[in-house]
Amino acid sequence: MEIETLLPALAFYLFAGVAVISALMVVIARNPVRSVLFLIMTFFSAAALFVMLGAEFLALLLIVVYVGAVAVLFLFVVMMLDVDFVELKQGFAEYLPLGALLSFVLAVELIILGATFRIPKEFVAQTPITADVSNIEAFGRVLYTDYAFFFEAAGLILLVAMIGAILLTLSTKKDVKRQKVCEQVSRTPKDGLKRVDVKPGEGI
Amino acid sequence: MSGLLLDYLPILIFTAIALVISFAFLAMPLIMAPAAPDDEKHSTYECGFPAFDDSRMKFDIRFYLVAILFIVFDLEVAFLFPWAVSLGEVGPYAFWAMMVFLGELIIGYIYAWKVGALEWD
Amino acid sequence: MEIGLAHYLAVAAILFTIGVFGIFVNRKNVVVILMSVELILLSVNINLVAFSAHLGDLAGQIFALFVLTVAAAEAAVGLAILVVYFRNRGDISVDHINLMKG
Amino acid sequence: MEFLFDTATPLGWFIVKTLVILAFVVVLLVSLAFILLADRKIWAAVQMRRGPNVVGAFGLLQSFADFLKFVFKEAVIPAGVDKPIYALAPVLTLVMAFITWSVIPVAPGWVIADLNLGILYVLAISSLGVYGIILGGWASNSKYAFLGSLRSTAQMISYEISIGLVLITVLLLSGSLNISTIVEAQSGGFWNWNGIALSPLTFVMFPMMVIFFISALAETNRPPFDLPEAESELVAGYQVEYSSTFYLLFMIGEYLNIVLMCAMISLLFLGGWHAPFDFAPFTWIPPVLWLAIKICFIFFLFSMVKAIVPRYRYDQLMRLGWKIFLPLTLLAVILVAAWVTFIAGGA
Amino acid sequence: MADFGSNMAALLPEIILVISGLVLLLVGAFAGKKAVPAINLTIVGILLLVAVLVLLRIPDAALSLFDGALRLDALAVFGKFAALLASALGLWLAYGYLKTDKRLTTEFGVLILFAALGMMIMVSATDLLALYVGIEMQSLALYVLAASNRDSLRSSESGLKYFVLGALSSGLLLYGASLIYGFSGSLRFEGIAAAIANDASVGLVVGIVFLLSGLAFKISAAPFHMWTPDVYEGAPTPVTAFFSVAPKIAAVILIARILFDPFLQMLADWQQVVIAISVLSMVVGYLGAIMQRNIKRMMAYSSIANMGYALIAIASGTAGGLSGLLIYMVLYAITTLGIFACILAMRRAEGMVEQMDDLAGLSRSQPALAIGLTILLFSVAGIPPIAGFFGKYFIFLAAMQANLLWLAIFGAVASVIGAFVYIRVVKIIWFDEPPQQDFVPVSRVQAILVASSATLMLPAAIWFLPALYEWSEIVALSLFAGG
Repeated sequence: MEIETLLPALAFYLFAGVAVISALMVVIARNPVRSVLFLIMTFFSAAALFVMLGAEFLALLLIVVYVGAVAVLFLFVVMMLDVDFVELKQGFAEYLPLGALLSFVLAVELIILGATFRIPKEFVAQTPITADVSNIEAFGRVLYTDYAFFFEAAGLILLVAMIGAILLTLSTKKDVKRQKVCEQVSRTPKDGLKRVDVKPGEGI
Repeated sequence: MSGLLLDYLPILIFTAIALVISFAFLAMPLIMAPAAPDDEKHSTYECGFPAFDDSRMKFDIRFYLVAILFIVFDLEVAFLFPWAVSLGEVGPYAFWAMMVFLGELIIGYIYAWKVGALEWD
Repeated sequence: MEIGLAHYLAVAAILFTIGVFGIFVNRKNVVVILMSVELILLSVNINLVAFSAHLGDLAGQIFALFVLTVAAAEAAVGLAILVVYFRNRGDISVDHINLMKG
Repeated sequence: MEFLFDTATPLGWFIVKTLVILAFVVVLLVSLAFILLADRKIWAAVQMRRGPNVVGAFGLLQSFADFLKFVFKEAVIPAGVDKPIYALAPVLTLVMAFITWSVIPVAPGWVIADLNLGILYVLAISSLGVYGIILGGWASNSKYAFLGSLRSTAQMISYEISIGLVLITVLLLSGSLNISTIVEAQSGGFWNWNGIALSPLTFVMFPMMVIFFISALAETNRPPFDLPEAESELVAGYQVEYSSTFYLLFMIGEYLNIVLMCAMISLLFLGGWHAPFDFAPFTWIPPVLWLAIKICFIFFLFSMVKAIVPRYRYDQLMRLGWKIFLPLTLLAVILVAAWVTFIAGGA
Repeated sequence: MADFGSNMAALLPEIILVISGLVLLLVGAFAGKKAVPAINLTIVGILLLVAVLVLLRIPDAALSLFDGALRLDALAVFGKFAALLASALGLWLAYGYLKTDKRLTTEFGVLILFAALGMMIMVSATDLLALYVGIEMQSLALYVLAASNRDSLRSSESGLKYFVLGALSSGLLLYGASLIYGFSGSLRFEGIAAAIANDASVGLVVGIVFLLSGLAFKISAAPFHMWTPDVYEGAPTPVTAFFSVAPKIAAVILIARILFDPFLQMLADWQQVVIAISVLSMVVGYLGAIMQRNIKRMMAYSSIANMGYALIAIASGTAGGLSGLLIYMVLYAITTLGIFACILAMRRAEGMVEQMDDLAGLSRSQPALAIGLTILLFSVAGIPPIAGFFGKYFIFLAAMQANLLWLAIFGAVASVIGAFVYIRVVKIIWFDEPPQQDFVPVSRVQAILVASSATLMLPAAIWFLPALYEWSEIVALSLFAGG
């Protein structure tokens, strides 16, 4: 009972198991909302696996970006649809056996492939991981210098995504009266108030 | 690796404890409290008249737009974290690299503002 | 029971397969298809991180970082398209299409 | 017997950790009871009422009485709800609220999990708070609940960006994501505290502290940003269908988050457990008390805002988040970064 | 960072593209509706200008940027030029078309501009990360473009389908990339090449196969062609014209680069896969095309078949194959653009003509257009002496030199059968009974495009083939000298 070996093993099997099972539930759950929840569980356990691999920053990033942002959008979408979930599952059963068989074969092959791994001969790390700097600092040291090009390109991709999303989903309503703060603030008694001399007996 | 794992293990324990506590709370009234169900009590809240239709209706498309813009800016923030901690070592080059990156997104932001994607009505 | 690279690759492989499987069997439900794609990308990230940890080379993790962010942007655009499509037609099943043959 | 508590052995380590966490949870919950009371008392005082004053001296035991009341109420689960998710939502809220605390140091070394990415962890977990709300709203199968949860989700994610950017400014100054390190960097008197330091940077950091405070209000659905549960329009928003301890979990979670935000402000901007002057008699007060004092002060501000400021309209709320806070915080990030690179860094 | 300046200098075209894109986006946002046509024309101008700029700065020696992330060699120059030109013409076509029914937006042009930028990265990528970034930048813009007509169900549906396919293909591609990275230990092509030279482990084979299938999706080759016809049919026609040319050039060059540069040593491993895909594409493409009554769907299937021919060239794995591929892609691009210009030009009073049978009587009301379309269709069909024939000829030649005689023969036979598809359309145009109402006159843009592309196909204009041939030789050798 040596914790240095037992603990990682236990943790790995726990999280790997959760990841695989909930991933399976994602694709076979009847109700899309459940699917999203299982997807979130998968992300969590994957994050745990990242931690065990020493990729602390990516683990938290996975939670921030995917669980915190993308999955919310997924929830929005599936909550919007009010479809009959059973009807969505039509054809599920008929594809199931073949799909399961093929997937099983594919999975086995890929697993065997993974077992054949050996470190390539005369391998030199492009950006070696050093023990003295923390994970996130290691990122910071190379990401904005050696990988600056990709970094800027990623920025452009985000920009394209923003443009696209706005182009697709933006619909400005015409007949809404929006609050114009600066007008409200800049308004003075002079242009708000009008003094009229009302003669008795006659209105304005 | 195990060291990192040990850092996070207490969180796992904490989660377990928190789960136990919350489920204990949920269980309490089911055990101790009286249960006298009736239709009125179990009908969902509506002021006066019963609900016309299923409450899970379509909702304003702007909610999606907000969520999508949030994703974009969240990613921007994500890229800022390693930069913030390592700016001391890497210095001006990284600073300017980030300024270009932010510039791209600020232009996107101005565009979004201008076309009215940030309006809520 | 030492946990090595092969274990992580196996998890990634299974997730990848589940993703493909999900796309194959859920042809009617686009949202689930998109989630399956997310699963595939997740498996890619596990692969990359596992390799990078095993090789002691950060490049893999940086690749994973870019995959994470770019794929998130991609998902955002995809869901935007999905929302537009959904607003044009009543629900989100793919081969409900009478206009075009799939 | 004592081998059970020998942290060298895995078992002992586990037991000790568990006991520590349990103690922490108990302390947290008990102090929460009194904070709740304080909230109501302050609110009442502003409105010239007495507030709760029956149960125990000055109503000190009010919260405990309320707790019993919750426990002995019937748990009404409306027909047509999605039961598992309906039950999951409050649990999720509470669990998330709890485990965020595990990286918050209350005194030097007094922290459950001393992550070196603490801040990012807080950001990550607190961003999951939306799930409790949106799931609760959806599962309740009620228009009010659903609308409330949607609003609250949109509101929380809008303000999360500015919170993240404010955090970045703090990171730029401290160069670390470990909260203890950030606090230690502010030692030696209040003129070193990030929020009110004696340096030109304060002209940036003090506004950042204010923005963080306001965003925290929005993030925790506190008044004046309590649209999700706006009594007058949405009855109780996503909580409308919840009763008994199901509701209680939501409430505890909400208040845990509020106090957490107070703690974050004190730790990041107000020097955490450091005394304003690092000499006697101030140093006689133990660090943990200093932190508690600061937290209470911030919470006092929270309640005053609740009592004084009228509720925002939704479009105003969104404008504040997207059109004012976002650009301001972004500008602040650039300024602080420039300072760090070219002036402090001396590059 | 020492080579920062030189990198920037070498990336000048890209930088110009980015800056003008950002500026024009803001201009469009501020200037509002009235400036939209001007902005789009400006973007066309900029794309052409940058294309020329790329051509002017052919490096005498291939230089690698960002320590091996990008490579600026003759192939990259060729690809960038072709992609930019195709994007410019595509946008010009769209401009002429969308302006008439008021659906033109600033974003449209800007997105095409960024898609072009993504293609420029793709064709010069020598790093798995650069490859992915380029592909995503291009695809993201294309998804939006496909759905850009957001009030039309067909458009948004085709956008959705295109997205699902694209996302899936990215997934496969990335899985392959991750395997390649792990088993070779490097993201850079030269690193991968070195690893293969040391020992070509099975992991690399599986990796390249996944990568290939991902890329096959991008060029919509069978069996990864599902929904391509729907996307072609549903997307706004000018967008379809753009889809069927520029992205395919970029993707094909990308495939050529990755297969010929690091993975040439594993020719035996991937050749079979490529051959299988190409044969299947030709079969599926032509069989599908015969079934169709809708022109856009027919063009979709025909493009699938054409990609089959491109893959023959790649399968040969020789410099000759590469040069044949380049010639073929150029001719394919010109022809396809011309044909889509025709499709756009053929509108009756009540709107677009998309069904073949409606083409009847084109020869009477619009003889010039009919002639142009006929020439172009003959060219796709590969009927000598029209230029399209030579494109296929060089490919078959390369295949034979690579001892793939049977593949060459198969291709030839397939194209003979496939010719029927196009000839049927020609028959409808010339010999079928015209309906009552006539076609509306052709707009200037379309007229120019049709005329120029058709004349380029004519035997009279064959003069440009030798030049093209020499150029392609140089390009091909540049890669093989480097790789």
